[in-house]
Amino acid sequence: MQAVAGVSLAVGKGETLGLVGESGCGKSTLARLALKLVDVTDGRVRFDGVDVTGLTGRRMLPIRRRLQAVFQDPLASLNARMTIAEVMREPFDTHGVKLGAGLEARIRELLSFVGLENIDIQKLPGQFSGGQLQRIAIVRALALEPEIIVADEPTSALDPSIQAQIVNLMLQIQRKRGISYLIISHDLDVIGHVADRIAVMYLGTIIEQGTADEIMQRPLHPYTQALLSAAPTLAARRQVGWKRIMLSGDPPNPADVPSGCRFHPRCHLARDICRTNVPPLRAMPGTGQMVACHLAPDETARAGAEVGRDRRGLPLAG
Amino acid sequence: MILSVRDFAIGFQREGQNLVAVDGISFDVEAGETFVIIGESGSGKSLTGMSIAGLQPPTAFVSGSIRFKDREMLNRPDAELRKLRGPEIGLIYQDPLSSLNPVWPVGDQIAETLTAHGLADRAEANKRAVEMLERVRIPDPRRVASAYPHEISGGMRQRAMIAMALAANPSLLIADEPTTALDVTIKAQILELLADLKRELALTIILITHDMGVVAEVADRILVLYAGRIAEIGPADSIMLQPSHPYTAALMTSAMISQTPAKQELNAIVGGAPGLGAFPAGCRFHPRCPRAQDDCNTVEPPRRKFGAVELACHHPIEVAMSLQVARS
Amino acid sequence: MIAFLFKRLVWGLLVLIAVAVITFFLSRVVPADPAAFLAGQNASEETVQRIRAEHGLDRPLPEQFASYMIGLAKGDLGQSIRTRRSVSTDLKQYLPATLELLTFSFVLYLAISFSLAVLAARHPGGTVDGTIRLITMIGTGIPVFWLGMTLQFFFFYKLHWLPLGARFPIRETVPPVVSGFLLIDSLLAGSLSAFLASLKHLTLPAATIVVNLLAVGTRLSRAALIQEQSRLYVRTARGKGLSPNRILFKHILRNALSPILTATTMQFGYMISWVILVEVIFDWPGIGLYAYQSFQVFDYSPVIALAIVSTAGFVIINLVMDLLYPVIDPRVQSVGS
Amino acid sequence: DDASTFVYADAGEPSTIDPAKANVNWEFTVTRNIYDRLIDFDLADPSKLLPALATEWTQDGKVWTFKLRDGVTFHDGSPFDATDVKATLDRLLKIGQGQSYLVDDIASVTVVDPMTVKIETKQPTVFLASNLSRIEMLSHVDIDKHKDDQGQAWFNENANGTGPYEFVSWTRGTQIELKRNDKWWGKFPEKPFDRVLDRFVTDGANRARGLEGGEFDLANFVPLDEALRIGTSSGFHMVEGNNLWAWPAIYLNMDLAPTNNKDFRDALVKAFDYNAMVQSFQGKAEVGRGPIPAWFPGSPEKEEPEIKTDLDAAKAALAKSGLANAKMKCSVPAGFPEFRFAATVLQSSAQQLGVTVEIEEQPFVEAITAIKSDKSNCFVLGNANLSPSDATKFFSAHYLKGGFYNSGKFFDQTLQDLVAKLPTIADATERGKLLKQAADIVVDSHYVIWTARPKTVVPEPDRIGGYRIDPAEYINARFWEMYSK
Amino acid sequence: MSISTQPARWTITRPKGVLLPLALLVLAILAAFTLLPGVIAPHDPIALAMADRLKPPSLTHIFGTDEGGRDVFSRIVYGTRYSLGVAIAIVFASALFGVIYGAISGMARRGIDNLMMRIVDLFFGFPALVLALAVAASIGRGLDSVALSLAIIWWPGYARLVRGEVLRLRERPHVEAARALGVSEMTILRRHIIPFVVQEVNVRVTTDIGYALVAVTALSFLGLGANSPTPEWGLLIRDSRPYFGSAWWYLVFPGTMIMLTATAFSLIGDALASRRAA
Ligand SMILES: Nc1ncnc2c1ncn2[C@@H]1O[C@H](COP(=O)(O)OP(=O)(O)OP(=O)(O)O)[C@@H](O)[C@H]1O
Ligand SMILES: Nc1ncnc2c1ncn2[C@@H]1O[C@H](COP(=O)(O)OP(=O)(O)OP(=O)(O)O)[C@@H](O)[C@H]1O
Ligand SMILES: [Mg+2]
Ligand SMILES: [Mg+2]
Repeated sequence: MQAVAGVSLAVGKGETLGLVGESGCGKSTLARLALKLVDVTDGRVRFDGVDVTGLTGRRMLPIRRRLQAVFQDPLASLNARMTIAEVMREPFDTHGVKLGAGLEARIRELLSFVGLENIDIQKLPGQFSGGQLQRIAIVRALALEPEIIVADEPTSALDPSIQAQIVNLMLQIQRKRGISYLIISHDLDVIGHVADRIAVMYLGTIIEQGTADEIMQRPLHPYTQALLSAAPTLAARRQVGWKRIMLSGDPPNPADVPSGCRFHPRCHLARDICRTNVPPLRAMPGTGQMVACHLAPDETARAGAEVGRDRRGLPLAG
Repeated sequence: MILSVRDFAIGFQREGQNLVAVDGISFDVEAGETFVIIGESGSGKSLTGMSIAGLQPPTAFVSGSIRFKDREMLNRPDAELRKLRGPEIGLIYQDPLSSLNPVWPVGDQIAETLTAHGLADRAEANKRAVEMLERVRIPDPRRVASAYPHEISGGMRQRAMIAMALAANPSLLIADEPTTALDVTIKAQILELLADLKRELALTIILITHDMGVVAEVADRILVLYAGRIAEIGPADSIMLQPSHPYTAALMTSAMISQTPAKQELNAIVGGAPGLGAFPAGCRFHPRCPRAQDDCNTVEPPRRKFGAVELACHHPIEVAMSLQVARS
Repeated sequence: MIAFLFKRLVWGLLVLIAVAVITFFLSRVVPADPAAFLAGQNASEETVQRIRAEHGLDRPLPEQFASYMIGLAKGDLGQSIRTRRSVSTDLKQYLPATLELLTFSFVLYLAISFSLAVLAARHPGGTVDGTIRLITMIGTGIPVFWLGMTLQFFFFYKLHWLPLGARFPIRETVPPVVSGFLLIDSLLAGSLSAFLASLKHLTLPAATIVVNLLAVGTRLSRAALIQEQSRLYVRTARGKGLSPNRILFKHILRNALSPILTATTMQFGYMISWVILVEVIFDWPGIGLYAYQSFQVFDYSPVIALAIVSTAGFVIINLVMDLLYPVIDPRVQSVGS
Repeated sequence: DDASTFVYADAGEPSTIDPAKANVNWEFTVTRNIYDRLIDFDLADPSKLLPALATEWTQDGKVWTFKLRDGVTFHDGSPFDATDVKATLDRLLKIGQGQSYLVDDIASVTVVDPMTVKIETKQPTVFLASNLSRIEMLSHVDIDKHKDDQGQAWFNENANGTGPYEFVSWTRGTQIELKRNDKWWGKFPEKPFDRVLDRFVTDGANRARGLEGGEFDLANFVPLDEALRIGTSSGFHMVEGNNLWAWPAIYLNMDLAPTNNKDFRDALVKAFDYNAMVQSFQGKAEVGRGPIPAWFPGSPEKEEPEIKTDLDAAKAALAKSGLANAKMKCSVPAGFPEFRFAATVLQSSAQQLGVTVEIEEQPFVEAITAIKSDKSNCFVLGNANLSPSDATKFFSAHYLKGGFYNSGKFFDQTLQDLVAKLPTIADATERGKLLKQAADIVVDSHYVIWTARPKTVVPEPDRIGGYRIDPAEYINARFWEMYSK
Repeated sequence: MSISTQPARWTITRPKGVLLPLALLVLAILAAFTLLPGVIAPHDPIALAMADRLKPPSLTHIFGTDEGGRDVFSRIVYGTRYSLGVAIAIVFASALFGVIYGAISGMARRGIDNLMMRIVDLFFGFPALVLALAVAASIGRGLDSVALSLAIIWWPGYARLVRGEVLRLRERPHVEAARALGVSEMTILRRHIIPFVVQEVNVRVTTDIGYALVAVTALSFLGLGANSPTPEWGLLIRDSRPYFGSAWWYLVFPGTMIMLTATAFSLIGDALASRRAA
């Protein structure tokens, strides 16, 4: 079974790439590929121009230092039996950074960055709240001053009010350090808010890619449109006569990939060519937006613009 | 009025200490409305919802009164409560996969709601199960009825759950985060389905969620819980569009990311929700509240009417400025 | 499916061969000479030599091993020196007694541990649960042999309720052998009294085996039941207004079956060991007693045969369980996949 | 028919019921009730022989002539005659196992006429008749029928004798069933048992429990404490008697240090706490002085010096050996509490000398192999002889070269010669003198510690009678003498 | 307003409340028996005293005497270090080996893991008692051979347990996080996996000591274990067999001792397990 197939993605320096898609479409797998936690069957992983596909163990270590990760469930992703102090020093130990007596101060400094300067670092993770832990996880990823952070659903497990905290924190970090992000989420709002560019995945492939504005305001792939339209928002409440594009059917099974366009069985525009020919990811004329749809942009542009408008809703006062 | 909750409290004993999770809340639910309970994790939403159906944890102690169709539900013997669950009150939950018995076909589980209450014999119940599946818009109800839960998709499962809850024609449906585990596209389907069913069957729905998008879409009235207390209660439009309680206002932010210019700081509440047994004195929200003043630290705000809503806050946001407040 | 069965059978075969090899060599490290013992105290050296040759004991060990394994491949388990018959013939005679005891104990074990677990799991942490847990824990702590003797003392010696040992009342005629299981044979012969008599004889040995296994079994079953109780589908069932009994028997039990089954498979291994002890204590004419007595005179073949038979039993039980899982739990796709 | 069934709990399951191979007590129990011997002996006075299948017998140098009983038939109906005697003895000698050592002096057997048989021995042998009292007669028809393997396979699990009981069935692991032979030539008591069940009950405690609880009518090898308690309880009486077993005897390895040192062995013999043994037998035992019990025909025991615990003498002997603080290992055949206890007593006695004894209890074959292969210094066993009056048989298995029970590998040429010569000497006094000489050799060598010579104690339920102890078989059961009251 | 106090049932009788201290007391007594037998036992456990043969319990001999007049209580006290000592040794050795083996198997590549688990399966299928018979036959009777044969059949349980845990833990996000950080596999095993495994193993070890004790004494009872006059508990029971009807105390006390000990360990293991669960 192929969880992810034929995907090419690039994250630029200081840029945030957002990756969205339905559950099981291969987002996490892609993240794990990027982090080299699973081996690629075919293809290349390049970091700063260097091919790191075949690197393992010690040879991968220098790369890892510049490439860090944040995961979904902060409690689960911290070792429950290590104190926060131990958790925090692990990156330094692992990469042979000897700070000696300065270690504690450095940890404090890092923690203060996320507003946790007053916590007792001898406590175990179980004694902190989810929001605190996610901040610890983020600051731990920052400890070695990486160039890119891969964050797999960093806010999904958190309460709405906490989600906003984390989003703010990540934005703040990027502003201060010029770090790159690969952020994965199924929450379109979050992605739309933080990302410079967005890639939309469906069943293991990228079906649309472009700047955040492009994707959020003028999605060209019918799937992206449905996705955006489906997510209930406050905006919907304010609009009279709003109608969402409903997808029929269920998310497909990655073990049984449809022929032609992978989305065709659920697509209301689908026609013969969609059933037989795999649509390539094509650049749309005049923009950097890439769409894998036979019918884009001619037959999808209008619906896209509507969806984008509906979603923004009425502009807020001020 | 189908349901009336008065001074309802529920708590637990832990190491000899009484920990009150929900502390004296009162509200009414009118027949035919969609009543939504929102609040952060641990605020007591599920405990309240479950207690309405008499399903509070066996270790909990309760006080107050919950009257459903003029019948007291608290301290009613389980045998009598059981008669109500199914024919009077239907329940659906998050995570339909685990909520269905993995070893029985879906149809049998739906039919059981009827047979267990003696409402139909087996054959009839099976027939009705298929009908119910059809009613929840399952395309091939006969096949799904004989399928095991793991053999159908997540959306189908949640539909089957709904079919099961509604099989015996209850008038009240309590839905505890029915869409949380679902994908966006499926979530939309389920929400539309619930809205349709409500209309078709004249249901009253109590929906528990912390997804503001969902709330925005379906709520008639909203109850905002914070740390086991009512923060605000009132018509959905007022609460969503003109939140008066600082907590509600902050909560709405998450539903407004798309309205916030990209990369701009969101209006976040500082800190995290207090855990059970660690509720602050005075207004329970005061440590996180941007508007908190001295009285908030000590005096518990009484519940009072404020415009279209009722709330418990010493310094509510004036209606006219509420949205700006929420944004800044 | 077929491929899976085939793989399992091949593996089972390998296990059997390994077991045969290990037991063969282990049991022959000591140069004990059963031939001299057989020949009698005053037999001449030539006679002893002749007997040795008859049993192939004079040949070098690798050669003996080779011929044993060749025999084994043909289904020949060798000769017993003690009974002077082929081990296969002996097994035919002794195996039914053991199987009957095992089966009976197994059923008893399942029934009791299951009922206790159900009782305990109804109110986890309650008085009944605590009492059952304590009793079963003590049960596990009781040495099997000691329990056997103690039961004999009370139920035979003091109370005269149950027989001392053996399979059937001494002075009565055993019903004609059909299945080898006296319980079945006596029913086939239409004799209720014979059935009851065999049941009485089975009681103490089976109880001895079961008491010791019960603790682990009950504990695992209870844990499985309690774990199932906290599953979300139970909440759903309660939401449907089902009664606790219905929830337990219709929903929880079936789900708890798989883990219970797994635990049971493990228990079966212990059961085989305890059976040997119990057969010795209760003069139960099964393969345990047979092998134990043969071991006493360094008659190796029966010991190896016991190892092979019980391992085969274990392999088969495992296979049966594997085939059962998909039946019990539809989520487990048919085995192997 | 409960009353007419006799249930006997025997200590083990026979390995064979072939009289030519029967070796152990629980095999004899079966064979001797199915088969008859040519001659019987008086249990009260083993030197007195009684007619059985032979009615008269005479010795003339190397030639013995036996007149056979008329009208005797086998259980299958075929008549018994001289051909059967010849076939039986020829077969026995050819197989060379079991009891054949008792008659290995035989050179040839000749059928004179159907009722007369002539046996020629290699040398004049006074004990042939008494030794024949242990040899059971088979039918030549059966032997001929299974010619190729001397009928070994057939006789292992089938039987056709002339004796008081007929073989019915053998349920492996459980019992052998016999039924009374109405046509037997001998006399049954008033209310004999029509059916005998010989149960195999390997566990001594179970035999005791079953006897006491009424499951069994009689039991073999009941542990002594239990036997005494049961025998004195109501509903039971005790049958006591002598037996030929010096039980237990500790054999010391003559080849392995430190027991290869004679003074060291002497020290052990003198240090041994005989009293403890007698106490453990609750007084139902005496201390032996040599290999042959005092009551045995011609025993020189009374003239032997008494053996007593003498710690000072023991210490002196040990000093002489120069083996202070020696360590030794003792192999004990498992399953006999008395054996283990004897070893324990040796251990505690030796400790007083500063000698360490390590005990290892093992299955019989393993234990005897251990000492024979010099992995152990001592071995505990009874010293047995199945002949009612031939004292030389005490020596053959235990003290002569190659004897199976000669586990400590004792060898003395003079003893070898004496034992070979003894049967040829017709004069009893002369034989007595030589016998004493032979016994002295063994005693003086300190090869064996005769820890005790217990009496046989058998509890018999009051509801039955007729049980007599056969001294040669420790405990046996002559089912044909048993009756219910 | 009505107040329900449904949960009262929960707080009343939880047997653990009383039993755990009792179990710990038994443990303390056993420790004393093991460490200071000479101080506790009133009599010599080995020396014969025929005058006191098979005396019922009395003030001088609280558990009576055996066939050599030895004090059964003293023999039990001295026997603790043999019976319990061997049981503990078996479990510890098995646990140590099993943990190492299971951890390696759990971390290894699929092929190696498969092979290693097949080997474990092999030992699982092996009937314990038969193996013990064979081992006793080959290296001789004694507690060492009992220990060896039981350890041989015991370790696979730990190996399987540990492997399962390692496989489970290996997929846990915190391990994934450590891996992303670049922590080496060895360190991951040591720091992020083993500490969690040990917790499981602790519970198992405690409970297993009781089972091992029963197994050790069973083998001794069959004559495969300790030799006379070692006062090993199973051997005491074996020795008591011929005096079954005449000296009940000789059978009853050693058996009770085994039972008490095993139950105490089970109780403690249970307490550990529930503490872990909490
Ligand atoms: N270790 C694995 N073994 C087998 N299948 C896997 C494995 N990991 C992922 N998959 C499968 O690959 C597909 C993509 O999984 P992935 O976790 O990448 O999805 P996702 O988009 O992150 O989903 P979610 O939103 O639920 O996290 C899924 O169908 C999943 O079942
Ligand atoms: N059985 C129980 N025993 C002890 N405490 C409980 C129990 N059930 C719930 N609680 C506690 O009561 C509080 C409220 O729980 P509840 O489940 O109602 O929260 P919720 O608002 O539904 O949260 P979530 O959004 O996480 O579902 C929580 O602090 C919870 O820990
Ligand atoms: Mg994912
Ligand atoms: Mg909840």
